[in-house]
Amino acid sequence: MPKTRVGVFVCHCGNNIGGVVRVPDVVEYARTLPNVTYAEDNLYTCSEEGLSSIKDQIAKEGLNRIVVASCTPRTHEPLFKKACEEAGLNKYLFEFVNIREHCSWVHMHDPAMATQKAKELVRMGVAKAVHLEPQEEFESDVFPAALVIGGGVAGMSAALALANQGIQVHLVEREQELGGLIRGVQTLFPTEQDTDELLRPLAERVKAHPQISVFLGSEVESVSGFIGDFDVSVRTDGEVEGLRVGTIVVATGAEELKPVGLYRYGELPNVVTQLEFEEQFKSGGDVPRSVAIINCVGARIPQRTYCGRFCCATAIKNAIWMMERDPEARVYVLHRDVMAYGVEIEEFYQRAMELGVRFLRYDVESPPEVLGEDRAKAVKVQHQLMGKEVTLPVDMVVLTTPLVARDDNGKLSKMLKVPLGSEGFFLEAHLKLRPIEFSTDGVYVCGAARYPSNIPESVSQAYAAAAKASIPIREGLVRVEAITAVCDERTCSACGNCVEACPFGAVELQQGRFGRTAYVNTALCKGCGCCVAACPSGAMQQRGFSDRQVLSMIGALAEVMTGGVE
Amino acid sequence: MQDKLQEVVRKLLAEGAVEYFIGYCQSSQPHRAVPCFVSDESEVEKLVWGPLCGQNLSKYVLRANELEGKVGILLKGCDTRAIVELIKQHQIERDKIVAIGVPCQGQVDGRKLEKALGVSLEQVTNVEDAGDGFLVTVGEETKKVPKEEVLLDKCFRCKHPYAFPYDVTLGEVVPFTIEADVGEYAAVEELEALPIEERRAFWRKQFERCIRCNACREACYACYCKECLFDRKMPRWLAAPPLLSENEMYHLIRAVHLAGRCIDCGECQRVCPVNIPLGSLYRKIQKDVAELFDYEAGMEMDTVPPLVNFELDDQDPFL
Amino acid sequence: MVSSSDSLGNGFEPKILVFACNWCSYAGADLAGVSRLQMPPNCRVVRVMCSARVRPEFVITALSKGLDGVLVLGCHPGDCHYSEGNYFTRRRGLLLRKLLEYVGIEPERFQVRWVSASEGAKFAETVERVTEQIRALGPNRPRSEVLPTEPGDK
Amino acid sequence: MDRKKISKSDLGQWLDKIAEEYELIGPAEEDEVVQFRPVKSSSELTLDYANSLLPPKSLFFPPVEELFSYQKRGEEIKLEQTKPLEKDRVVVGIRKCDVESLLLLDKVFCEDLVDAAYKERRDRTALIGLACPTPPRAACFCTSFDIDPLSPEGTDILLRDVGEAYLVDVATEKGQELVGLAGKLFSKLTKKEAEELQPPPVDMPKMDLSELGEKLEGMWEDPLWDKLSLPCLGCGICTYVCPTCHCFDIADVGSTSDGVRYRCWDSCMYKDFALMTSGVNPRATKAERARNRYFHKFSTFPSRYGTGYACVGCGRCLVHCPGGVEITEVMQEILAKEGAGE
Repeated sequence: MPKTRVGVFVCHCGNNIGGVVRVPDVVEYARTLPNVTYAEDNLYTCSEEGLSSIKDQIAKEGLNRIVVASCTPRTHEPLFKKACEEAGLNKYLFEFVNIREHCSWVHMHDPAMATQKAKELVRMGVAKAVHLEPQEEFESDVFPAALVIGGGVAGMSAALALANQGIQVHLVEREQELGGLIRGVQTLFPTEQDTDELLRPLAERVKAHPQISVFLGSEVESVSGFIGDFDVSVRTDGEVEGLRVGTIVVATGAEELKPVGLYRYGELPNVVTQLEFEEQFKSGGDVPRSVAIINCVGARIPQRTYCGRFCCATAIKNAIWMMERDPEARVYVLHRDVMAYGVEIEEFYQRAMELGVRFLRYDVESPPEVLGEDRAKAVKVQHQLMGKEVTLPVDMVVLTTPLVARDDNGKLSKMLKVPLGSEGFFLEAHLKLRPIEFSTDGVYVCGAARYPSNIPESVSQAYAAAAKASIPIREGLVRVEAITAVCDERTCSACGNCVEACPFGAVELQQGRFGRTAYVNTALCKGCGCCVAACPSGAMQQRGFSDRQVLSMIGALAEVMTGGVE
Repeated sequence: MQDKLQEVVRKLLAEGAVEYFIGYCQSSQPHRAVPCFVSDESEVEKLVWGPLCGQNLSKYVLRANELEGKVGILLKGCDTRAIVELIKQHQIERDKIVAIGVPCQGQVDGRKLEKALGVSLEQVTNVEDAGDGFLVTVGEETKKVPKEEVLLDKCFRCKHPYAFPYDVTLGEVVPFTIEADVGEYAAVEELEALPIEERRAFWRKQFERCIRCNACREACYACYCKECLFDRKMPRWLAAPPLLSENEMYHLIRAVHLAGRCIDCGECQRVCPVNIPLGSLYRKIQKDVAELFDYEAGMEMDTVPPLVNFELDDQDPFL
Repeated sequence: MVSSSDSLGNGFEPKILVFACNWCSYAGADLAGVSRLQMPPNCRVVRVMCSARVRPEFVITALSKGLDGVLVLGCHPGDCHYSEGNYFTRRRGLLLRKLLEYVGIEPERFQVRWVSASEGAKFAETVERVTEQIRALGPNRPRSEVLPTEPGDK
Repeated sequence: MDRKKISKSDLGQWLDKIAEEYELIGPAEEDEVVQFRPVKSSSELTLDYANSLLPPKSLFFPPVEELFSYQKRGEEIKLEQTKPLEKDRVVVGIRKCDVESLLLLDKVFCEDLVDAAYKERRDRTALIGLACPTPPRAACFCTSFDIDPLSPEGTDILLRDVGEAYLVDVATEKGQELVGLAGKLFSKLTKKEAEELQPPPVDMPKMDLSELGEKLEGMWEDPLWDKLSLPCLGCGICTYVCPTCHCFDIADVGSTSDGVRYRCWDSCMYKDFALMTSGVNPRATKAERARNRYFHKFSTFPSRYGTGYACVGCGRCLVHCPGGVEITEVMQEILAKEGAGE
């Protein structure tokens, strides 16, 4: 094995580092460190000049480890790694030491200690660099097809967006019809457009699209594999079909909460949910003259803390619908707060009030009470503005309930190795920055599967998910950064801790040359190191963050304390 | 019981149901029973059962992985917790073992007996169970020693997976109970109550004494790793000399590794030649695992080990 | 020995090892730098991809080798880049803290904190507070007991 | 040899006198473990004991010792060797088996290649033996190796318990010197006493081991080793508590600037004891390691050093083995082999 030759490049970053840290001292110090055969300072290591110096010294000095002490790896690491690569050095033999954000900028008034700290950080970086190993990145082809699970508005929109790019799409819908939850909805707020006007053409386009194969009355039964190459089994009427896809979009939607036990729902026939109300009257039928709509049923309570987001709008829509049918109708909306966000819905709310819908605020501590023996006859409520109890005679009570996660989300989340949030909805990788991705690569989410979302939101999320899902297929290749876990099969005892700890299902126990041992599926591994820390014997290691590398950093720092080194 | 045991084992060997049977036999020193491996019917009569069989034999089943056939083993209720964990941790298949359950009325702690009698343990020639006490013979004299004075610590908190699927039982195997005023974690709580400097001083003294003979590790059922972290050469976690800092590291890392694995069998403390109260270290881990994560090792077959599991609402003092 | 005295001269200056997760806390530390938040120079940050990579053995080793304190920083629960890594960190932290305290190592010497990428100020405050706490405690073990060893390098 | 007596109540005074001039070492109990350690006063000693946990070989060949330390400051390198003993030492209370073991270890450390540190410690340490109690421990079997537990051989002084007093056999000049530190505490024996004051004989079962080594020779491939490997857990207790085991490891602990070279005990029962850099392990199984241990005790060592068996029958391994392996049983099994060694 060639001798380890570490080159250290210490950056002044103009005055940013050099103005506080005595960079030449750090360079001098670096030269005394074990295995360091070359050290220099640069005004800007990231400049053309600095980068070419790295490349030159790799060639001239035969450097086989590069340490740059400058800014944060979060910005320039790729740049320096590329320079190493250009000089023929595997880019994983590079180590970054941050002496700007973590040193000069935060100890501006103590140059002596800042310099000392910079030296120690370089010492630690060099100690780790000595144990770096060249790595190869895992690459695999992406199968040019996508799976969309769920044939509601979100799923259909995503399928079309993908198919229109020429990507083969498999759309799996559990019902016998496309359309999802809103099939039961008669009109859509705030346009009051007939749902069918939106749904029918969308479904037709999906069914007719040559790039989309639609599976109706079907469910995904199993998923294995990883980004670029998922094997999916879909069951239709007892028949199982295997599909191969590169990416997957989850658009399974949600369902309306059936508030059994609340407001005598399930007990009295004329206490119904919004969706039931719409289903009941969509086909015609006598509209009741006096209706109380109770909002926030089963929402924003300790057991279900979230707001359904558009249930208020639904209540307003149905209230308006009734008032327009029968201007003499008496429609009460009992609410906690009215979430009429955005210009259109606020106007919609105004219109409801103009039409004579009565909005009454109730207190969650003293909720309305439904009266009547066989049927709901009246609703008693503490009127907050009037400060007294009123009893409203009604022919019907409509309960506005939030969307809730589907019961079988858990099954799908296990299959796809993606997480669910505490309310049972699918949980995105990052609320703000990766809102429609999962941290499991190649799987995306849109629509009400993620949280209650209305149609415009579902559609835009669907387009976003489709765009994301098409990227790997377009690129044709996925590459995994070589910081993944590896198991030393000779010393693994197969205790299975790693299997439990892996958030991505990337580790399995398998029978191999050395008996049963853990095995890491590199394509699924995200390089978090959860499994490595859980491995008692140290058989599981993370490339670039091995026990040996981290321990050498700890040791290098501890060594400073023995007084032998400055 | 002993006769019944021998009868069962004789039958197992005659039928070829097991390659050998792991039980206890009398040591040349009358005050103790030691592990015994019986592969021939002629040796069956060596097998004994009594109050000197506190040792957890479970670790010995791992050898069955190298055999074509099965091994038979005598298991007290507490020992089965190790078997549950070994199966759970994929170290042995249930069907490699023929498990014989033995009803246990508590086991003698040699060190305690020595203290209670005030004579060296070697002078004890016989110990027999007698309900609420043990009949102990020293020389010509036999006297009854109350159980609460000499039981192994673990016997005061006897529990075992109730529905462990034994293949054969020598009687109804139920947890042993004793009326004694011993708290579940008494020894741990006593230490916890000390000021922190005194705890440090206490443990430093213990760890200083450690000669790193590795007996605690080798005797531990859970230390089945093909290569122990401490034996790795690259990186080397521990310096070879048994210096205080290294010993401290050894014991603390072991304690962490045993979180969710330690089944309180007491082997580590039993075998420690320098009497380090390892039980108090591992009991602490058990206590915290129970209190923080509501987990107890060896009780259930299908629970996820506590450190590779979590609840969204776990305590969070780190905000 | 420069390392155990401040630039003014004598008083005890602790040496503290910090593990920071790449996605939140390391970024938070960067933000503290970008914001020029001044803090004591006692901490040395080791970047790991996730706080869950920090095996308890690292903490124990660091303390055994004589470092005065170890601080593990990760994303806030629920914000983990790997969705659940920091929940493991939390459990390990809970248990290890109690174990160390039990053998007489002051709990201030091993701390876990959640620091997001936007919490530069929290990073700085944490470093400040932890440094002060450990400075007040004094050395973790007598310097004479510290083995001059580089455990990773053998 | 000079025989005197000292009353039990005076013993402490004498030992305290010794402690003024020498480092006094003896068995002392702490946390229920009896170990040889330096004491400031005789009151710390526990002379009423069976035997120490670790054998007193640890006083001459310590579990961990610094061979040297180094320091590099700039270009300057400083080396420091093991410090010599500050004071001459006197070990009191050592048993005959352990004395025998030192005689065996002397062969290893003081012949051919002389281990200076060991030799210095031996040369500068006087031994005051303490004859074994009656009855001896159940695990004792020194007489099987023809060791007389009442013999002063190898010690400077041997104490024998005769009830109210100790008989004091002074075997060497050094012994005389030590007695001389408090001569008035000692009295000559009257004729009657010389006849009557006899410590009871130490009785223990004696095995005839004359054929042991020879039988063992033919047992390299014997199934016995496999059988032994069943109860063996692979810990190192037997070797650590053995007074004749003397394997050690050299460990450099340090960095490029500071470090210490240590010598510490090692154990041939550890699975990586014989592991080579190449990855080859000539004694990979417990059976092979067990075989090695017994061969070494009863065959290799005797032929290498021209001594008797390298076991002194102290019984420590037998008492402490967590797997219940008993060397006496092993010896019996070897002796019972038909035809082996012929």
